[in-house]
Amino acid sequence: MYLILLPILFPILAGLCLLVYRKEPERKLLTAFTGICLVITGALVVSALTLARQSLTLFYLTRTLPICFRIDEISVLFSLLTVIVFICAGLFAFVYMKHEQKEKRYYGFYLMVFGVLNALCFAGNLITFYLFFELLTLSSLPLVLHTGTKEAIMAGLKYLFYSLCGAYASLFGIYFLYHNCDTLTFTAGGVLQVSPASPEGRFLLLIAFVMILGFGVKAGMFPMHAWLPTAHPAAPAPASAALSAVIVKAGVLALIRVIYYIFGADFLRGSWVQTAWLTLALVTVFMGSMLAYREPVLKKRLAYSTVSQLSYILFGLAVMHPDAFTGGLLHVLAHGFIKGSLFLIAGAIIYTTGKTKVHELRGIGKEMPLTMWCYTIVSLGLIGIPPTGGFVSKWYLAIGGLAGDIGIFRYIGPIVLLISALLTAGYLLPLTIQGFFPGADYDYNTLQKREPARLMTIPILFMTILSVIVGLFPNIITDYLTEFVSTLL
Amino acid sequence: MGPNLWINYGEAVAAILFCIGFTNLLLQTNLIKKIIGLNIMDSAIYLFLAEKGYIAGRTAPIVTDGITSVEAYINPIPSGLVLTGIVVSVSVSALMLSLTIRLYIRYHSLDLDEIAAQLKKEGR
Amino acid sequence: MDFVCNFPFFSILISLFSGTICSVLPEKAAKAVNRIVIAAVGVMSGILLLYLLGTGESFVYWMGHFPAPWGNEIRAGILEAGMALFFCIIMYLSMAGGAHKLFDEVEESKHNLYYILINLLLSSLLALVYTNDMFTAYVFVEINTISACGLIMIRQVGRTIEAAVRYMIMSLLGSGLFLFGLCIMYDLTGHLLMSNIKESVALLIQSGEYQIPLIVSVALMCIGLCIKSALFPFHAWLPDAYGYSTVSSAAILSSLVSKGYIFLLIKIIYRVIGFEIFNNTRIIDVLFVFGLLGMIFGSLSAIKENDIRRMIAYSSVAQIGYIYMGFGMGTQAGMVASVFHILSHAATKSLLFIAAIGLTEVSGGSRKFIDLTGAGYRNKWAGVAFTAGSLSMVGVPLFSGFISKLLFAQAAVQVEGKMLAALIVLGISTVLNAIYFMKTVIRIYATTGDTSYPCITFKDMKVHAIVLLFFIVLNIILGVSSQPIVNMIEQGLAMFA
Amino acid sequence: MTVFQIILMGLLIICAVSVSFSKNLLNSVLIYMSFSLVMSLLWICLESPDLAITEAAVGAGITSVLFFVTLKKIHAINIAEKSEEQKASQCPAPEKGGQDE
Amino acid sequence: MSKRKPAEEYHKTFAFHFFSWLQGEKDPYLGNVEMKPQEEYVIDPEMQLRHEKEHDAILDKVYDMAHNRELRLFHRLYQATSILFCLFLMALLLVTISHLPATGAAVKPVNNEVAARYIESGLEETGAVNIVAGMILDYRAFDTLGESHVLFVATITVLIMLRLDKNKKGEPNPLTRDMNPNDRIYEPKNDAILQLVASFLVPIIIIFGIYIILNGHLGPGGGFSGGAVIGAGLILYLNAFGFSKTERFFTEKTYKWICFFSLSFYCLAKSYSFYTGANHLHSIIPKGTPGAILSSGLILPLNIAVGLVVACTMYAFYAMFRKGGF
Repeated sequence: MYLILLPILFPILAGLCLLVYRKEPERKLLTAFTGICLVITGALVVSALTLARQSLTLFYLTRTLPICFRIDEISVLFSLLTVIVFICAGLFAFVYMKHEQKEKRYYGFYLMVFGVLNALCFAGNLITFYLFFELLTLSSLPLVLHTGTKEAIMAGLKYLFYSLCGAYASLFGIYFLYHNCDTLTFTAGGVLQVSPASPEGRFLLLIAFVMILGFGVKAGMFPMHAWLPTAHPAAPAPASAALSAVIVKAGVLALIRVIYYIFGADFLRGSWVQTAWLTLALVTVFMGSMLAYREPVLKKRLAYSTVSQLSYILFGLAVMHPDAFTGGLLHVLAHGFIKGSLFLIAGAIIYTTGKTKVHELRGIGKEMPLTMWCYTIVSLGLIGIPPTGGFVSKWYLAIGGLAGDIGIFRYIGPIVLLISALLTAGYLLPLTIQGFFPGADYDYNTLQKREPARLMTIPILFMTILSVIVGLFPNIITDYLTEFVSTLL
Repeated sequence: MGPNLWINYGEAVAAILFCIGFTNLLLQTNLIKKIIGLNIMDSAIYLFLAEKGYIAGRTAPIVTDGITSVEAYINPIPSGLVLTGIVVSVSVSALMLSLTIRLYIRYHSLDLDEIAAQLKKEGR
Repeated sequence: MDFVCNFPFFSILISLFSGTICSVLPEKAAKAVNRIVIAAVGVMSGILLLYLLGTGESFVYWMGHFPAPWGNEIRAGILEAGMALFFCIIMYLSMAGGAHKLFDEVEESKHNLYYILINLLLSSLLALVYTNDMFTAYVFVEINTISACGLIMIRQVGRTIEAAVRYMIMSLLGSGLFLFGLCIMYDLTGHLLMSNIKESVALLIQSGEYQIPLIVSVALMCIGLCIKSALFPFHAWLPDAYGYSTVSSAAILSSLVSKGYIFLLIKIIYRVIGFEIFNNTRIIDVLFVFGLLGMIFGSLSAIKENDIRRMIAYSSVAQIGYIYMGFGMGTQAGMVASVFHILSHAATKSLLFIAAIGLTEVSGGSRKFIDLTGAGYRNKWAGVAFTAGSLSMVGVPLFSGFISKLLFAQAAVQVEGKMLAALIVLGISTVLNAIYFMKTVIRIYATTGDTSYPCITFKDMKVHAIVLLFFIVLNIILGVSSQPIVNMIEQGLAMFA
Repeated sequence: MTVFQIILMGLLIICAVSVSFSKNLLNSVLIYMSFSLVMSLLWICLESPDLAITEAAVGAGITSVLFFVTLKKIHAINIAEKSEEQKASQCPAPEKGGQDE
Repeated sequence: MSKRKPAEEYHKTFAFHFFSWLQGEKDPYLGNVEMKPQEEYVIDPEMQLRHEKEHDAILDKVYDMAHNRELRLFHRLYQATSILFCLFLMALLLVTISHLPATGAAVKPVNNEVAARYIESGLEETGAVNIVAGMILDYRAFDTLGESHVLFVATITVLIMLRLDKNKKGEPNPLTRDMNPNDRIYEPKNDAILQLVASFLVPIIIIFGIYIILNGHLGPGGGFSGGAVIGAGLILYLNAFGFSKTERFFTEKTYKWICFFSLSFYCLAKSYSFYTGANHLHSIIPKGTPGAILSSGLILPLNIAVGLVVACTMYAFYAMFRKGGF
C-alpha cells in the first residue's frame, strides 16, 4: 500500500543526502550514484503505476484536508513522460556537467525535482497538488540559478516571482473552492454542484479564470510568459531540457486537474471563461512562433517554441471536446520527447563547439552528422510531418477544434495552428539546411569530425526514436486515452 | 451631553489634566518636560479614580470608635488602587530620568529629535 | 481542589521569587536559577494542560482567604495553560540561543540584573495569562513594560537607550489610556473582577443606560493595548527596539512581550465584555482596517530596509496586523486563526532573529545586506534555519505559516462583508513577504568568491545549532500536526468566556 | 468644602498649563513640585488620608528630589564640558607659539 | 509601410518598449537583462573619498531640521494632528464624564456589596483599623505584591543604567567611561548651615517615618509612605554629610541584603496566606485585638518589610543618580 510513496520519497532523500554530504566526491562515484538513483526511481515509478491502484492518505493537514495520493490515467501519462525525459537528461548531464562546477548541488536538486514531479503526478487532491506545486518551484529554482552568474540570478529571481505570484493567484482560488465544495479530492467530472447561472456560480467563474491565469504562468500563457525566454538560456542545457519538457507541463497538469477534476467541464462549457482561455491560447501560439522566428540565440528560440507548443495543448484543453482533449494529451507526450531531445542537441552543440547563436552554426551537419540527423527528424516531428508524433496530435487537435461547439473558434483555431506549424518550420529548418548544405565558400579542409561523446548521443537517439514511435503507432495511446476521456467531458 | 457634567466637576478637571499631560508627553521635545507631562497624566488618572470613591458627608475609612456601618465611611477600593498607582508612577519616572541622564551624557542634548538626527547621521 | 490546581499560583510565585533571589547570587548561579525556573514553569504548565484536557473545564484559584469579588483570583483553562507552556518553550530556547552572544553585548557585572529582568518578565507574562482581575492585569502590564524596557536598554549603546526612551513614551501613553478606560469601566460596573464586570455589562446593555461611557471605555482599553502591542499606526518604536537590542531579548520581545498584551485583549473581548456585544460595537471594523493597513505597510517598509534585523522587526509589524485582522473578522473561526497565528508567529520570529545573529556573526558583525552575501555557506546551520524561517513566513506548505494563512482564509470566506478585502490583502502581503524574504535567502546563498570572513562549523557553536534545530522542529510540528492544536484552541476558547 | 476643592482644582490646571509653557527647566520642576503638593491637599479634601501622606512623601518628596538631581547632573556635565573646551583652547595656543620660534 | 524613424527616436516609442518587454529582453521591473558578462568593479581610493564627502554633505542637508522644507512641513503636520487628536480626546472624555454617575452620590454602581463588606467585616476579618491598609495588604494582596515588584524592577533598571562598575581587570566599562565617577567636585564642602539643620531635622524625620510604618494598620499611612519619609530623611543626611559619612552604615552590600531579605519575607509570607486561603486551610497567624500595635495578623510585619524596601530604594535612586555608586 506504501508502494505509491516510494517513488516520491526515495529521490528526495537521495537528493538530500547528496546535498548534505560534506565534501565533493570525485566525478565517477557521483555520476554512478546519481545514475543508479535515477534508474531505481524509474523502476519504482513503473512498479507503482502497475501495482498501486488504491489511494493512500498520509495525514490530515487540517480537519477536512488530507494529504493523499492516488494514481489515475492522467498521472500514468505524465509520470511516464517524466521518467523517460529525466533519465535521458540525467545521462546527458553526466557528460555535459564536466564544464560546470558544483555538480553535487546540481545532481542533489535534480533528484529532488524528480521526486517532487512524481508526487505532483500522484497527488490525490488539490491541497497536496498545491503543496508539491509550490515545492516544485522552490526545488527547480536552484537548477536555474546553477551557474551563479549575475543574469542567472536575475533569471532565477524572475522565475521565482512569476511562479510565486501564479501560485498565490491559484491559492486565492483554492480558498473559495474549499469553502464551496465539500471535498477537494480529484473526481472525474468535477466536484462543484453550483450551477454557473447563479450569482454564486458567476463568482466561481471569475475564480476559475483567476486559477487558469495562476496555473497558466507555469504553462507560459501569453501575459505571464516572459520568464521562460530568460530562464531557459540561463540554466545548463540538461536542466533546461527537463525544465521545458516536464516542469512546464506541471502547469498543464494543474489546469487539467482543476478544470476537469474540480470545476467539471460542463461548468465552464460555453462560458466567457472558455472563450477568454481560447483567445489567450491562440494568441500565445501565434506570438510564440513569431518571436522564435526572429530569435538569434538557439536556446532562446527553443524556449519560444516551448511557449507556442504548450499553448497548442492549452488550446486542446480549452476546446473541451474528446478529440481535442486526446490531441492535447498526445501533444504533451510528443512535445515532451521532441523538446527534450531538441534541448539536448542544443546542449551537445554548445558542449562541443561552444557556439550559441544559430547563424554561427554553418556546416554543423558535416561536423556532427548523427546529432544533426536526429535534429532534422525531431524538428519534422514538431512541425507535424506525417510519420512523426507531432502530426498525430496536431491532427486530433484540428479535428477536435472543428468539431467542438466553440463558435467562430472552430475556424480560427485550426487556421492559427496551421500558420504556426509553418512558422515552426520557419525557425527550425534553417539550421538543418545551413548545417548540411553550407554553400560554396565553406572550406572543407578545416572541417574535423566532432561527434559528441557516446553517452550524449544515446539519450538524443532514444528520444528521437520514441517521438517517431509515438507517430507510427498512435492507436495504443489513443484507445487508452479515449476510453477515460468520455468520463471527463 | 449628559446631565451631570457640573456635578462631576472633579472628574472633568481630571480629564482636562489628563489631556494636558497627554499633549505634553506627545508634543514637548524636551525630555524633562515629557516626564513632567507623564507625571501630570498619571496624577490626573488617579484623581479621576479617587473621585469615584468619594461620598459626600462621609469620613475616611478608619474605624476609630468601633462604628462599622456602611453609611459612615467612603468607598475604600479606589484609594487602595491609587496607592498602588502612585508608586508605579514614581518608579516609571525614576526609570525615565535615568534614561535622560544617559542620553544627555552620550549626546549632550535633551531634545529627542536632535538626538534622533545625530543617531541617523552617525548610523549611516 | 487537588494539588495540580496550585500550579498556576506556583509558577507565578517561583518566577517572582527567583527574580528576588538572583539579585544576590553571583552571575553563574543566576544563570542556572533562570534556566531551572523556566524549565520548572514549563513542566508545571505542561502537567496542568494535561490535567485540564482531562477534566475539560477551567477552575478558579483564590489568591487569599476571601472569595472572588473581594479578594483576587486567577483562573486557569486549557488556552491559558497551553499559552504558558508555549511561552516557556520559546523563552527557554531564545535564552539558550542568545547565551553565547551575551558576553560581548552586556557588561560583566550586570548579567545577574539581566537574568532578574528575564525572570520578572516571565512572571508578568504568566500573571497576564492567568489573572482574572483587571487591576492586577494593569499592575503586571506595568511590570511587563518596565522589564521589556530594561531588556532593550541592557546593551547600553547610544541607539538602544534612544530606542528604550521611545518605547517607554509610547507604552506609557498606552497604559495611561488603558487605565483610564479601566477606571470608567469600574465606575459603571463597580467590579474589578472580569466575570462580574461581564454580568453588569450585560445588565447595562439590556437596561440601555450608560451606553456612551461603556463604548468609550472599551475603545480606550482597545487603543491602549493596540499602542502597546505595536499595531500599525503606533509601530514607530518597534524597529529600533527590536533591531538593536541583544539577541535573546530581541527574540523574546518580538515573540512574547507583544503577545502578552494581545492575550489580555482576547480576555477583555471574551470575559469582560462578551463576544457578541464586542461584535456589534464598531470597534471590530476599526481593528480590521488597522490590521489590513499594518499587513501592507509593515511589509512595504520591510522591503525598503537595508539592515536584516530591522527588516525582521518590520515583518513582525505585518504579522501583528494579521492577528488584528483575525480579531476584526468578528467570528469564532477568526479568533481561532489569530490565536494559532500568535503561536506560529512566536515560533518563526524568534527562529529568524537567532538565525540572523548566526549570519551576522559570520559576516564580520555587520548587518548590511552587502556583507551578508554568501553567509549561508559560511554558517550552514544559521543559513538553513533562516531559510526554514522565511519559508514559513512566506507560507510554503508543511510550515506553520501556511496553516495560519489557511485558517485566516477559511475564516475570511465565511464573513460576507469583509471576505474580499481580507483575501486580497492576505495575497498582497504574502507576495510582499515573499519578495523581501526570498531576496534575503537568495542573497545569503549567492556566491561572492571572497573568503575573507571565517567559516563556523558545528563544533564551535554547538548550543546555538541545537536551538535552531529545536525551533525548526517546533515550526514543522506546528505546520504538520496543526489539527490537535487547533482543536485545543477551539476547546480553550469555548470554555474561555 | 466644594469651594475649597474648586480653588485647588483651578490651581492644579494653572500649574499644569504653566509647566508646558515655561521656558526654564528649573521653573517647570518647581511648578511641578507645587502641583503635587496641591494634589496631596486635594486628597485630604476627598477624605483619603492614606493617599495624602503617600503623595506628599513620594510624589512631592522623592520625584522632585530626583528631578533636581537630574538637572544638577546635566548642569554639572555642561560645566565639565566648558572647562574641557577652555583647556583645549588654551593648550593649542602654546603649540602655535612653539612653531613660530 | 511607415517612414523608417531614426533609431533614437524609435527607442522612445511605446511600441519598442512593448516589443522588448514581449521579447522578455527588457523587464519593467528588473531593467534589461541582456547577456553581457559582468566586468570587474575596481574601487579607486580618490573617487571613494569624494563619495564620502558628498555623502556627509547630503546627510547634513537632509537632516538639519531648520531649513529642510519637507521635514519642517512634516513636523508642523505632526504637531497639528496630535493637537487635534488631544482636543478630540478631551471632548470625548468630557462627554463621557457628563454621562457618568454623579460623584459624591451615595447610591451608584460603585458602592455595591464589595465595598460594603470591606467596611462592615473589614475590622474583624483582617484586624486592621485602617480599612484601606487591610484591603491592600489582605483582601487584594496580590496587587500589592505585584506593586512592590514594580518598584524592584524599576530599581534594577536604574542600576543597569547608572551603576558604574569596574570589571574584573579593573578598568571601567568602555561605554560609560565618560561618566565621571565622583560628583563631589561641584558641591560646596560641608556647608555649615545645612549640617546644623540636618543634625536637628534628620532624627525627627526618621522617627516620624517609623511611626507611620508601625501605625500603618491603625491610622493613615503604611509601608510605602513611611518608607518614602525615611528615604527622604536619609537623602537629607547624605546631602548634609556627604558619601563618606553614609558609607559607614549604608553600602551596596547592606542595600542588596536588606532588599533581598525584606522582599523574600514579603513574598513568602504572602504566598503562605495565598496557599492556605486557596486550599481552605486554617492559617495560624493570630489577628490580635484591634487597635493594639501588635494586631491585624501579617499586616504589621508586611508594612515593616515594605517600608524597609521603599526606604532603601529611594536612597539607592538618589545615590545612583548622584554618583552611580553607593
